[in-house]
Amino acid sequence: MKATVTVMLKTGVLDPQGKAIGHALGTLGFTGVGEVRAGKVIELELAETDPAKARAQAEEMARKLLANSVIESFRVSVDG
Amino acid sequence: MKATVTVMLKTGVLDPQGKAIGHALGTLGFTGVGEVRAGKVIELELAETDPAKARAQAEEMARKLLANSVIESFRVSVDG
Amino acid sequence: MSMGKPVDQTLAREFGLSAEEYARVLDIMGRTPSLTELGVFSVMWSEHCSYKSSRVWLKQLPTTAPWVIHGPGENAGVVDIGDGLAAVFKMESHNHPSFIEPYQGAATGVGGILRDVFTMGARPIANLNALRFGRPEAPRTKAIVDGVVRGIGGYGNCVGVPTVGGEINFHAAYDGNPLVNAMTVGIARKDRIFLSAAAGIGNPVVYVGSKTGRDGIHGATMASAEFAADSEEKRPTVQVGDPFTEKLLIEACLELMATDAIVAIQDMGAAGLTSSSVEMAGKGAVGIELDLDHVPQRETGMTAYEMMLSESQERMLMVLRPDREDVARAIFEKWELDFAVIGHLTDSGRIVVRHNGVVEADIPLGPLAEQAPLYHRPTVETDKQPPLNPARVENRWMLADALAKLIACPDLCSRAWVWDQYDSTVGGQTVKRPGAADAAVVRIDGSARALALTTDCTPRYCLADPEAGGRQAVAEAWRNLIAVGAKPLAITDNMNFGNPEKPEIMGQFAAAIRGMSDACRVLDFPVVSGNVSLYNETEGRAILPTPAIGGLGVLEDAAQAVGIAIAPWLDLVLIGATVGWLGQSLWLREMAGREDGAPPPVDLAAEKAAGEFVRAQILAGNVRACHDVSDGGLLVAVAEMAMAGGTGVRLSTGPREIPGHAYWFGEDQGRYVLAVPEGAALLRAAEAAGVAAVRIGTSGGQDLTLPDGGTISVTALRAAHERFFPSWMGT
Amino acid sequence: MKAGIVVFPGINRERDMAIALELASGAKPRMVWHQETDLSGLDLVVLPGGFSHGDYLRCGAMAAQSPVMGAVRAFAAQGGYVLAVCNGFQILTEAGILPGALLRNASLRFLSMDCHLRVERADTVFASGYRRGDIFRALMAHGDGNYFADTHTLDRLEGEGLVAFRYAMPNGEITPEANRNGSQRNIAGIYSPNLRVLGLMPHPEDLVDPLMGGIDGKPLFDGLAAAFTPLRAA
Ligand SMILES: Nc1ncnc2c1ncn2[C@@H]1O[C@H](COP(=O)(O)OP(=O)(O)O)[C@@H](O)[C@H]1O
Ligand SMILES: [Mg+2]
Repeated sequence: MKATVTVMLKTGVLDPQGKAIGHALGTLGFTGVGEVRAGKVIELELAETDPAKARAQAEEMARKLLANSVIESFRVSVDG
Repeated sequence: MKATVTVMLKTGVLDPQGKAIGHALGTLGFTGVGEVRAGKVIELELAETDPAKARAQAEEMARKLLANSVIESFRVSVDG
Repeated sequence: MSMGKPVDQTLAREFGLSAEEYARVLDIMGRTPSLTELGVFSVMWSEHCSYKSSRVWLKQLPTTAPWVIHGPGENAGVVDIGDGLAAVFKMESHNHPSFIEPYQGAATGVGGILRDVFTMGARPIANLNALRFGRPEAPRTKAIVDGVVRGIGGYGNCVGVPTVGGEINFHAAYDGNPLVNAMTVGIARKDRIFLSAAAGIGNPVVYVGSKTGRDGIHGATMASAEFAADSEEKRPTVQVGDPFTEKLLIEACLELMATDAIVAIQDMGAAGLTSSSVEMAGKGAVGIELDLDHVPQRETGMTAYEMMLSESQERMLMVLRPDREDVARAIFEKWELDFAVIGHLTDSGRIVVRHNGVVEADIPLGPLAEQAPLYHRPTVETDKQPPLNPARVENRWMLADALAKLIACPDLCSRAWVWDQYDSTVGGQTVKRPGAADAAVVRIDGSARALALTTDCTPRYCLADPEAGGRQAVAEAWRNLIAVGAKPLAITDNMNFGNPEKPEIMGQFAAAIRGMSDACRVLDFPVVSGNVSLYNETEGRAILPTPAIGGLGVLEDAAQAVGIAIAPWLDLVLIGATVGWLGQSLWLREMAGREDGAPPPVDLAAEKAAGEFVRAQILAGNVRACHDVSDGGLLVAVAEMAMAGGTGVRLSTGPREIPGHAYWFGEDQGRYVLAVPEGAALLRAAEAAGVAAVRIGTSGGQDLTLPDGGTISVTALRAAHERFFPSWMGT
Repeated sequence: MKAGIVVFPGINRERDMAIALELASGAKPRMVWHQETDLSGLDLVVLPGGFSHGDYLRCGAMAAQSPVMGAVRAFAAQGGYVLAVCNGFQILTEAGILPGALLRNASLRFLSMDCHLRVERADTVFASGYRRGDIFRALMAHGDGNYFADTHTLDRLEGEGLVAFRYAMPNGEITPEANRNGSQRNIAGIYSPNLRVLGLMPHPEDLVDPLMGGIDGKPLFDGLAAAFTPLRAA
C-alpha cells in the first residue's frame, strides 16, 4: 500500500517559509492570496496490505520519526 | 478556497532525503518499507471561490514559483 | 531518446561526433559499433574528456618546479609543502548545469571537485569558488545567484569543508551563461598519494558510493555543446547532490587509504563509469572487464548504455589488492555505502562490458586513446586597443563621490551576503576568513604551517587583450598570496571560453595561454592542474574570455600571516610604480561609462621584485597590514583597508604629473599598500632593494581625508559598500 | 578530564571540539561512534556540530534515534555532564532531553558569522570561566538555530534560571538585531534543570586560539577542565 504522511507546522509556530512564499507570490502579481503554509510530505511504499494496519504503521512512523510533536502536526492518508 | 500544492521530485531524480528516511525507518525496526519519497506541500488560502479557477490559479503558481520544473513535478488539490 | 534507432552517422552526429570522427570509430572497430560502444566513443572523444581543441595549447603551460610532485594528468595537482606533507588541488567548472538548475548545478560542482581531491588520498581542507554572473538587472540573474550561492553553501557546509574564498563578477556577457568554477584543496602525506593507473592482471575492480541512476546521461557531451534556444530539449535529467553520502565517502575512502588495500582509485566524474574505467585501464596499459549486473542500481531496467554513461554523483571506482577485498568491504559497510566488485583487470588491452550475459561493448583501449581527435583549430588574434591617455579622460567628480560610487557597484561591493552563507570555519583551522585578507589562510592540523589560497581573473582585461589578461590573472593570484606573506607555489586554472570552432575565440584561448605561461615562468609558479570549459555561448554570443586562476602558497608559520585591516597610527606606503592606467579600469566603466583602452600591462620583472620585497618585509614582522591594489585602484584599496579596520586614513597628495583621478583610480599592476609603524624605515629598505615606494598617508580618526579637500567617513563608506547584495536580494 | 565526543555519520565539527577540549585539559577526548552504548568512565559527553545523517528530515531527528542516544539519556539521568553544540543541541531537543525545538533561521538562510552571547548565569560548570553578564563572541554556523518552545516552557526556563546564553549586541543589549536566527527571547543556549546538560547553537570551540580570531570561547573549556581535573599536589 502507499501511505502519505503530511507534516505541517502547528498553528502558533511561526512559518517563515510560508510567509516568504506568500510574499513572492505577491511580487509575481498573484492577488487574493491569504495565508500560506509550507510543510513536508513523505510517501511510503508499505508491504502491509490492510489499509487500517498500514495507516496505523504510518502513524507510528510519524510519531516516532517523521514529525516532531513539539512543533509539528501530521496527517496520514492511505491508498492502494 | 484552500488549495494544496504537493511538489515531489520527478521519478528518476535522486531523492537523498527519501533515501535517508527509508534508511532511518529501517534502523527503527519498521519492516516492509519499500521506496520512500520526500516532497513539499504548500497550503494556500485563496480569495477565489470558484474551484476550477482556484485550481488554475494554484497550478499557475506552481509552474511559476512553487515547483522547479527541471527536477520536480506537482499536483494540486482544491477544497472549500 | 535514441533507443531503437540504428547506429549510423546520423545517430553519431546526435551524440556529438563529426562525420570524420565517426569514420575513425568505424575504422577502429572494424564494424558498426553497438549503441553502448558509440556512447563510449562519444563521451571519451567529447571536448570535456578529450580536450581535443585545447590540448595543443595546454601543452605550452609550464608545469614543473622542484616542489611539484604531480602536475596535470592526474585527478588533481600535487605540490610539496614541507614537513612531509603535500597539498592536492584543482579547480573545475560546472557552468552549464548551474544555468539549468543553479542550486543543484553548483552543489554537484562542489561535490565533483571534492572527489578529485580526496581520490588522491588528501583530506579536503578548503573550498573556493570563482563565479561570473550576468547583469544584476537581467531577468534570471538574481535567481541564478541565489541558487548558486545556496548550492555551494548547501553542499560545502554539509560535508564540513570550509568555503574560504572566491570571487564574483557581473557582466552582460554572462547573462545566458554564468560561470561556476569550484576549487578544492586537500592535504595528504606526500608519500601517501593515490593515483589512477590500474595494475595487476586479475585484480578486482570495485565500485563504491551511491547507486547508479539515469542521472545526467550525456552530461559530458552537453558540456561540450553550445546553448541554443532549444536547450530545453537537450536537458538531461539534472543530477541532485547528496552531500551526506559524499561526507561518508570521504571518511570511508580516507579510512581505506590508511591501509594498503588500494592499487588505484578514480572518482566517477563526467561520463561516469566510462571515463573512470577507460582512464584507469588506459593509464595502466591493461585491459578491463566489467559485468554491469553487479553495478548497484537505483532504478530498474537500466541498459548497459545508461549505466556506462550515467553521471550519478558520489561514486568511486577502485582497483584493490585481491587479498584486501574483505578489509575494504568492512569499511564501506561500516559507513553504510554500496560496495560491489563489478569486474577485474585483464591483459587484453580492451574494455569489455557485459550485461545480462551479453557483451555490450568490446573496444581496444589503445586506439580509443591514441586516435582521439586532436585539433589545431585556426586562430585569429584580438585587435589591440591603444592605451588611454589619462589627461584626455575628463573627470567631473570629487574623489569622495567617485569612491562612494565605485565601492558600491556590484563588482566592488561587499560580498558578505555571499560568504555569510558559507561555513568558513569548520575544521577549526581558518586563520584568515573571507574578507580578512587578500588570500584565505588555513592552518594545517598538527603543524605550524598554513596554506594561502586565492582565485583570480579580470575578464574585462582578457577581452581587451587576452594575452595581457592571462598574464595579469596569474600575476594577481601570485600577488594575493604574497600579500598575506605566503610563498606562492603553484596554480590550477579553469579556462572558460566560447566556441573554439570560431577563430577569434580560439585566438583568445591561445593568447591567454601565452600570457599565463609567461607569468608562470617568470614567477616560478607552475600550473599543476586545471580544467577547460568551451562552448560558453548563448545564441552565438560568447562569454568574456575567463581563464580563472586558483593560486596556492605556503606559510611556514601561520602566525606570520597578515590581513588587510589597519589599526590607527600607522604609515601607509604604496609599493610599486604608478602611471595612472585608466584603460579598462572600473573607474572608467562606472564613472565615464566607457569600457575601452588597453588593459594595464604587467611588468613581470618589477612584479617579482616588488613581491619578494613585500614578502620579506612581512616575514621580518615589519608589516601590520597589506593589501594588493587591483580592481578600482589605489583609493579603493585604501578604503577597503580602512573599512576592514574601522579606522580612517589621511591621504597625502599624489604626484603632480598624474591627474588625480588617474592616480587614485588607475589600475596599474604590481602594487601593494603596506601599513607599517614606521614608514621611513620601509622607504629606505625599498630604495635599497630597488623597488618603487612612496608614503601615501597615515591611519587614524573616523574619516578618509582626501587630498582634493573632500572627506568621507568610514561609516558612510561601509554603508555604501554593504548595500548592494542585501537590497538586491531583499534580505 | 575524560571527555567523549559522539560521532554520528555526517558530524563535521568533532575535530574542532577535540582541539578545544585537548587545549584546555591536556587530554585527548575519546571518539564515541554512534553505535556504541558504553559511556562509562567519562566525565563529559559532547555532542558536536555538523549535519548528522545530512539533517535530511529535520536537523538531528535521525541521530536522536541512534543506539548511543539511549546511553546519553541514561548518562544525563544519572547526573552526567553533557555539552551539546549546534547539531548536538538539535539532537538533544529531538531526543527530548532538552525542551523546545530548533526551527529554520528566520531569514531562511544559513548564517555563518560572529555573534555575541550574554552569560545568563555563571554558577555552572560550563560557565564558571565567565561572570554573569559577561559578553563573549562566538561563531554561528547553522541553517536551523531558531529556538522555539511554547510560552509555558519558555516561562519555566526563565523562571528556573535555565537560560544559559542569549544573543546580545556587543554592548550587552538584548535586541532583535542581535537575534539573527529569530530565536524566541534571544535564547542561544539552555540548561537541564540540574544544570549539567548544556545545549547551545553557536560554536565556542572555534574561538579558542588567537590565530583563529580570538579566545572568547576558551573560558568555557577552561572551566570544564578545571572542574574535572583532580587537584594536583602543590
Ligand atoms: N586548463 C588546464 N590546465 C592544466 N591542466 C589541465 C587543464 N585542463 C585540464 N587539465 C588537466 O587534465 C586532466 C583531466 O582533467 P579533467 O578531465 O577535468 O579531470 P576529471 O576527469 O577529474 O574531471 C587533469 O589532470 C587536469 O588537471
Ligand atoms: Mg577526476
